[in-house]
Amino acid sequence: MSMTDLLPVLLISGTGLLAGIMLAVFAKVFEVKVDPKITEIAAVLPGANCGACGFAGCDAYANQIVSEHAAITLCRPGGDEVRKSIAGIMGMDDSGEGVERMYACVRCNGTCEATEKSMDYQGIQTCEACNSFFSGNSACFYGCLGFGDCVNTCPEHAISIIDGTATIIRSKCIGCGLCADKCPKNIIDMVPLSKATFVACANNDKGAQTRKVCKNGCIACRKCEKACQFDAIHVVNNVAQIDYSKCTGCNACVEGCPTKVILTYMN
Amino acid sequence: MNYFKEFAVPALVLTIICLVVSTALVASNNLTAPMIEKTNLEQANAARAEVYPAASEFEKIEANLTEEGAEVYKASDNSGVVITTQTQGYGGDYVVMAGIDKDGKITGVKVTSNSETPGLGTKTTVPEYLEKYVSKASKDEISGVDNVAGATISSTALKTCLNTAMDIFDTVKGELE
Amino acid sequence: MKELLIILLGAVLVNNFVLSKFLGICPFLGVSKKLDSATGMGIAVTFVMLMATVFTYPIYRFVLLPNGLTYLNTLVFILVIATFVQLVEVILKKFIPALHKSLGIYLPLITTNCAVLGVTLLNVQEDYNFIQSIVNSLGAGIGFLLAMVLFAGVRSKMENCDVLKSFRGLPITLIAASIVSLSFIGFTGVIEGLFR
Amino acid sequence: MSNNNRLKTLTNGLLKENPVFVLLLGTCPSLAVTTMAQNGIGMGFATLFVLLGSNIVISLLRKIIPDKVRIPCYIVVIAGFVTIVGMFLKAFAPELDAQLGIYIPLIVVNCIILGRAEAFASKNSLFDSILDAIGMGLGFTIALIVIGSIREIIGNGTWFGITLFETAPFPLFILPPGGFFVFGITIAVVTMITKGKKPNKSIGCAACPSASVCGHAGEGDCTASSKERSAD
Amino acid sequence: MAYFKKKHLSGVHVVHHKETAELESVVMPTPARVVLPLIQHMGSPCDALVKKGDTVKVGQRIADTDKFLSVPIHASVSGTVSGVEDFVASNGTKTKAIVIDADGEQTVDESIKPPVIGSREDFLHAVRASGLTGLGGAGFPTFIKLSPKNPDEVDTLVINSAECEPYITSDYRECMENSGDVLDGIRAVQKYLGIHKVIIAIENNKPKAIELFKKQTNDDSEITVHTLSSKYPQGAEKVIIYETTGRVVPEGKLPADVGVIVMNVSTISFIGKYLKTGMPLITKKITVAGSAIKDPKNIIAAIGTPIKDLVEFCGGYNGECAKILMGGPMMGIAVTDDDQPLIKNNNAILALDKAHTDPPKTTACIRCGRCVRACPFSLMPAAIERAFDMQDVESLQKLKVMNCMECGCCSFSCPAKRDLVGVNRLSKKMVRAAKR
Amino acid sequence: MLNKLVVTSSPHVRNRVSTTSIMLDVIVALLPAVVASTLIFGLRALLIICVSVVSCVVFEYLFRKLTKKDNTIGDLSAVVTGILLAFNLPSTISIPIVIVGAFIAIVVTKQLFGGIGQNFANPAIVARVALLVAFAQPMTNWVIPKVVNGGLDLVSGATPLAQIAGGDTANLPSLPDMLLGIRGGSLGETCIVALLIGGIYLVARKIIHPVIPVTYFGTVAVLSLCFGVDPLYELLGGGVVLGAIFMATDYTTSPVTTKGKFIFALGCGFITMVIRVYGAYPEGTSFAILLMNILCPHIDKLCKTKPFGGVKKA
Ligand SMILES: Cc1cc2nc3c(=O)[nH]c(=O)nc-3n(C[C@H](O)[C@H](O)[C@H](O)COP(=O)(O)O)c2cc1C
Ligand SMILES: Cc1cc2nc3c(=O)[nH]c(=O)nc-3n(C[C@H](O)[C@H](O)[C@H](O)COP(=O)(O)O)c2cc1C
Ligand SMILES: Cc1cc2nc3c(=O)[nH]c(=O)nc-3n(C[C@H](O)[C@H](O)[C@H](O)COP(=O)(O)O)c2cc1C
Ligand SMILES: Cc1cc2nc3c(=O)[nH]c(=O)nc-3n(C[C@H](O)[C@H](O)[C@H](O)CO)c2cc1C
Ligand code: SF4
Ligand code: SF4
Ligand code: SF4
Ligand code: SF4
Ligand code: FES
Repeated sequence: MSMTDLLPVLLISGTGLLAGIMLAVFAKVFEVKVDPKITEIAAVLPGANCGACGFAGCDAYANQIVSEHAAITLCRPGGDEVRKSIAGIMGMDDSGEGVERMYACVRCNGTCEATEKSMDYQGIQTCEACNSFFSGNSACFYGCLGFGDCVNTCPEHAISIIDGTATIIRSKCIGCGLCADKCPKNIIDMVPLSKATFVACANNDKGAQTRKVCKNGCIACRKCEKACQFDAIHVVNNVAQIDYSKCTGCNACVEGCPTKVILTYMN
Repeated sequence: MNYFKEFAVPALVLTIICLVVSTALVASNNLTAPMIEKTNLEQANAARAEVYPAASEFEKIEANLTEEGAEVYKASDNSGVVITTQTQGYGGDYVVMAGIDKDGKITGVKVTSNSETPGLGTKTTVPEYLEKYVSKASKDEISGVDNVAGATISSTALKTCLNTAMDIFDTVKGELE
Repeated sequence: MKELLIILLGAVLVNNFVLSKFLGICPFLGVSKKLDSATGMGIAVTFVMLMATVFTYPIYRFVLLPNGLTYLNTLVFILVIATFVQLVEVILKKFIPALHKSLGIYLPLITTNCAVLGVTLLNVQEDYNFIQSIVNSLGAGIGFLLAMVLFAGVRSKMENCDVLKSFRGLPITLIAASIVSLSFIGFTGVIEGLFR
Repeated sequence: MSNNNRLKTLTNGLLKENPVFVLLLGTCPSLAVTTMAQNGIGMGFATLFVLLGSNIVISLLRKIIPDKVRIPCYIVVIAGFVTIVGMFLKAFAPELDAQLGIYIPLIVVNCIILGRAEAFASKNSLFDSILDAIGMGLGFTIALIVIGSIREIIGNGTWFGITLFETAPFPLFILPPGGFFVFGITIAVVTMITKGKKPNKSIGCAACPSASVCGHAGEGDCTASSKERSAD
Repeated sequence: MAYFKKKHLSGVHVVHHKETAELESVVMPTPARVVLPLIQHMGSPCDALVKKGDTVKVGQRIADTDKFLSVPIHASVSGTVSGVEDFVASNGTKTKAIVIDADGEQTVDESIKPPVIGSREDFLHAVRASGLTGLGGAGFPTFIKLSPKNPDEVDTLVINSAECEPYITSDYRECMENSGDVLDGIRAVQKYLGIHKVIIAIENNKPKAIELFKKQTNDDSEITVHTLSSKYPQGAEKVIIYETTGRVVPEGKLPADVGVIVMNVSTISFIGKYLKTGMPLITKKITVAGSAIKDPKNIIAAIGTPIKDLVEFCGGYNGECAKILMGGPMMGIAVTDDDQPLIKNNNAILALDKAHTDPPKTTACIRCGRCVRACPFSLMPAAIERAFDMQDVESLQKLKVMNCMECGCCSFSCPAKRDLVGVNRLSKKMVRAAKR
Repeated sequence: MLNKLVVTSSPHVRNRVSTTSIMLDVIVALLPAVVASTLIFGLRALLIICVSVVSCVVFEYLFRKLTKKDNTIGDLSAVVTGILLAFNLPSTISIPIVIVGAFIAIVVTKQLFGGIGQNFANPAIVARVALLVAFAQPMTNWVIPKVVNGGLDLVSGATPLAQIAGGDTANLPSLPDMLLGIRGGSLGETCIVALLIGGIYLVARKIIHPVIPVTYFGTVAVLSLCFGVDPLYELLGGGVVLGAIFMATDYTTSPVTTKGKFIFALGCGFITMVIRVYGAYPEGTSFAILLMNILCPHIDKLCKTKPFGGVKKA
């Protein structure tokens, strides 16, 4: 090898050596410590970035857990599994009360056929706007308005308006609860994923009054209470409510309900 | 050991990679450099031959030129020259290569680089138009060629280049003896 | 002086790196959504372009060129740029975290930005001297910054437009870029005209 | 990896994960050199070669290269291949080299190459990396040819240098605005064809050098605005 | 550019439609049934003091509460309480309403007698006991307005007789018919609050009222009559303060902070009457008008009368009624049915037919800037709408959306017919929610 | 019982001005210039205007139809765009080029961005600039009406600005000719009188704010004095009058506030003069307005109104 050939090789290798040493040294000298736990936690979080935890996304939550000791139970989509993994990473006790994976249920079955509109609303077409006029255009004070504010917030596209009311596809829902926060009528409930039965009515009025505005409403007849062997369903404020800690999913109440307001998911 | 892993290994790996890569580069340079040189020469000669078809080999004349960007090559058989000149066109530099034979007659013109408007100024760079300048032998004859309609500026730029080439030809004529 | 101004303005307006040379398109499209990040990126690129020129010019002029090693340009330049950028980033992160937060985060992506390597290679190609190279790099950087800032405004206006589904995102952004680059054609000849 | 998956690795790059149309990598050359279809071929194959070479080397060395000097190592390898390609082009295809100009050395910083090195070759076996490089490289080439053809035919009236129209239908297409425009339209059409299905999210973003500052990292579409995302 | 101080605030010119202006107001006979919601003003709802089956007399206090910001509610008819029912107020809150079946006797409660007033405290107490809330629209409890935190700094009382909304003429009728009560009320407020400067502000489209007051206050150097140009919304509080006194009420501050109290002319007139008779607020003078009313007029009706009965008294509907408003067309609230009762701060019932209701076809905002020019407060409704669309609370705050008084000038003048006020209302809600 | 009552947000009355009525006013204001251009350049000018308007409307209709959006041709903005596009073309232009221009204006610049009110650049201007760059020759192929044997005849020739640029000042049209439009140029830009009539109509009807045209004219006049060129010819000889009255005032692509409009027009004037005096293109108006369109979002951001009673810190 001649000198002219050696020069470039030396030059490049020299530069490389210099660069390598500088990079390694600088990286060490100027190191800013990033807790590896943050990366680990970020990896176990679902990555849906739905914001249900209250932070700006999964990475932000991971950061908060490590640096600010945020509660590890905030990830609703992740459910118990994620909580356990985080507890493992953080070296915490994971036996505590967990977050169960939830899904959302709309407590209204006021289909176009069953109930009426109280006015010819022509304002801004969102539930929130409509709700600010006499509490919305549904004849039922409690009923779904059907403009789909929830549909638009759902990150998983799990909601659609079917026959005038919001309907949730349980298999798509990740349980982030954003829709429940958004709904101006507050009729979206979070229900444990393991339970498929829910009451599709939120009307607190007396039975007769409910009946007047909606054929599908809960008339507070208490037949479901009697049907349930587990003491899991009760009429509170004129509407049936399920105690999910007791509900076994036997669906006896569903059979018992004369207005078919208790619904159950097939899947 | 730890320090070794932390500092020496990265630097070494990088160095070794550099070593290998640069060796490969040197090798391929050694391989291709002569070829590149040859290709370049052929290319340049071919281009010059295009405007001066009478010759296929050219030599650079180191004339003392005042014009910016001008270059002069003469045919190895001393039968003529190829002069490159440039000026401002409509959109930017306008570079012209012209072949001129011993008698001062243009043998061929080529616009080697331009930034004229496509479809307008570029009409001055097509062979059909440039052919009109072949065998013109004086500035008067050059200015007698019609401009491309709508592209006066580009046409003028071409003519300016050719006129400059004529001037240069006058100064280097002696070299052809 | 005049010549330097021509180089500078030419690089900013006429031969704008982004809008007519197509260099640095990735950050132009990716980071131009918000005005502050667009400005940050623009400034960071300008800085790196300048520094890259400062470092690469002597290497080229005094080492590579005299020894006939210009074929190593690409390799040496990119190695220098990459190392420099990485070093600046760690240093900023450690010592001026605020600046790192506002500008430093753009640094890693500058390594793989065509514009920076592009400007060093162009300087060599045009055979500029040191001052000219610096001015050209400055112009290229300012041109990049200008394009970023202008485009950030356009994009903020586009933000809540009712765009066809298949055009959302990049396609419509590119079409907007096409209109912006069209408008820059108006500057053709302005620089030559200024100093005619 | 099963054979089926391998086939996918190879064909993914062609349309579904086309580096230009879908992953949106390497936009500069896609715009700059596509004034003519034949430039697309030249640039495409040059890139393919570099991609192949760097993927092979990096995949082989993936266990050896320390994390800290990862990027410089990749760059040196890539730059080496690019320089070699440049030399050969100069020697054997000087006209093409003149056309592609500065964009040949700029292959070094083409996001596709570094992106694939980071996202694929540094994590996968040699064979898979080769397939990936070929798939991606062909995808890149095809994309450049498509864009180049459109721009050349409409902007210049020729195709691969063959005259189709006496006067160019719309010369603006070979100028910069036309480049942006045709690129935008082709991406939209590809989105329409692939029905807007986002590619495997992580690939686009992991490969993207902008990921660290991108507000939408992980969503696979860096340019989507908040409204755009909620609307579909 | 230098900031030139504006001489006048912007606004819009709306067709006046004051056809009822010169019609003497008519007293409406007692309705068969009145509905008295337990919240009729800004503030906290009252608690019912009566229950189903109780008999009540005219002027009897039937609901009250100790809570801040509230005034009592009085029976407007004599009769039997037929129930305390659920009632959905216009803003969507669910409250109760006392329903009284009238016996037609209109027996007056024994307790009704003119209040004895010796001091400022007595005066304020009496104003509260009268059940008075502002009659100008917002329905703010008047006694609170009359007891500002800085009584010494309040030097000006503005009597708002602008009546800038189209159709409505009830304030004008009040001026023409009861100018004496108005002046009595003014003098009472002057006396007990120690205010020396009174400005009666009237739009120049009511020359007779201007002349009348000018004549009556000729000899009173403390009371001046200020003529406003007739432009909507001259009657809005901050606008009228600026136009009459040149003072600017800064954002988030009250008129009293710049030394002004604004009272509607009917409000002040009622104070005058109440001090003489002691009869609390149980009737209201209102304008019933609109394209779907056969025989528009001003009527004096019992509070709680269902809209249906009011319309019936005015000859019933004229053709098909498509929209009923409580209040004027610019700020009024569209109601869902005509069973809704008249409440204290209503000053008009407008019934519109289909031709006047069809929603105009909206287009995208064309950025014409008319909304910006129309807004009396120089807000930028088009920009607010954009910020709202992008859920950008920070921008909304910078755009001062909280300053918007929902006057409707922007929507009125928008050629693209965008519902800017609706968006502003939602934006304010969003900002408030974000603050919490 | 009543039918269900309509419930909407207040206000419940709207004034009569609508998008359509505004566009109609602009069309009315453009009519004098349409007539003038027909008189000056003959029926071919009218033909071009018609082709341009029809193709703009048809493109808008088809686009909305094909993309299943509600149709917006009723707002007449496409007609305005069509007329203004035609006004920016030479009377000799070929029909297919006009149609390509309409496509660029309506489909590429306006509808792809969402339709009326959402485009960031002026459709007619983008179309004109794109055509100018793409078809430089046909787009600069001017004719001048000349009195030949007592009748008007069209002979080819340059625009006054090109004449000045070419040093051909001897043959410049006289001032009355300039005002009446007897000169070379785009078919709608030449008759200053007709354009001014339209402008006065628009200002009187409160469709446009005079600040843009006035500032634009002022800037051009002052700068031409600074650059040492004849302000009269700079104002009347190119497209400034058409641009300042009808194109820089386009709501969608100009700032909303008066202060913003002032800055916008100042910028337009400045860029126009820089391009005219130094640039390669003889005509700077289109580029100037287009560049300022692009700056418009920033101007809008800087120039907000000062809310009444607003205080610095909320
Ligand atoms: C878009 C556009 C592009 C132009 N491109 C050129 C060009 O490339 N070359 C040129 O000489 N003039 C160009 N011009 C200048 C004009 O055509 C100019 O009027 C012409 O040079 C002089 O007219 P004439 O050649 O008909 O005498 C261009 C003008 C425009 C508007
Ligand atoms: C939350 C709130 C608190 C108020 N507090 C007072 C007060 O303490 N003193 C007062 O004189 N007016 C008070 N006001 C009344 C306003 O000054 C004003 O008179 C009322 O909102 C009606 O005006 P408008 O119809 O123009 O909206 C208050 C109003 C609101 C909304
Ligand atoms: C847009 C707007 C217009 C108003 N117009 C009038 C009006 O014309 N006459 C009036 O008395 N009050 C009007 N008001 C209500 C006044 O702001 C203010 O509340 C009232 O004058 C206070 O007096 P009060 O408390 O006695 O009702 C208007 C309010 C707003 C927001
Ligand atoms: C005063 C005024 C000027 C207009 N100027 C133009 C114009 O220059 N170019 C154009 O395409 N449309 C113009 N239009 C029509 C319309 O606003 C334009 O197409 C919008 O840009 C569409 O969003 C104008 C409209 C008005 C009211
Ligand atoms: S349905 Fe509701 S809870 Fe479920 S994913 Fe959608 S927003 Fe979240
Ligand atoms: S559930 Fe709630 S948010 Fe969803 S449509 Fe019904 S009312 Fe609206
Ligand atoms: S409603 Fe609000 S924004 Fe609209 S004009 Fe009135 S104050 Fe201004
Ligand atoms: S008035 Fe309407 S169209 Fe005009 S700027 Fe305001 S919102 Fe837009
Ligand atoms: S390809 Fe040029 S910056 Fe990415």
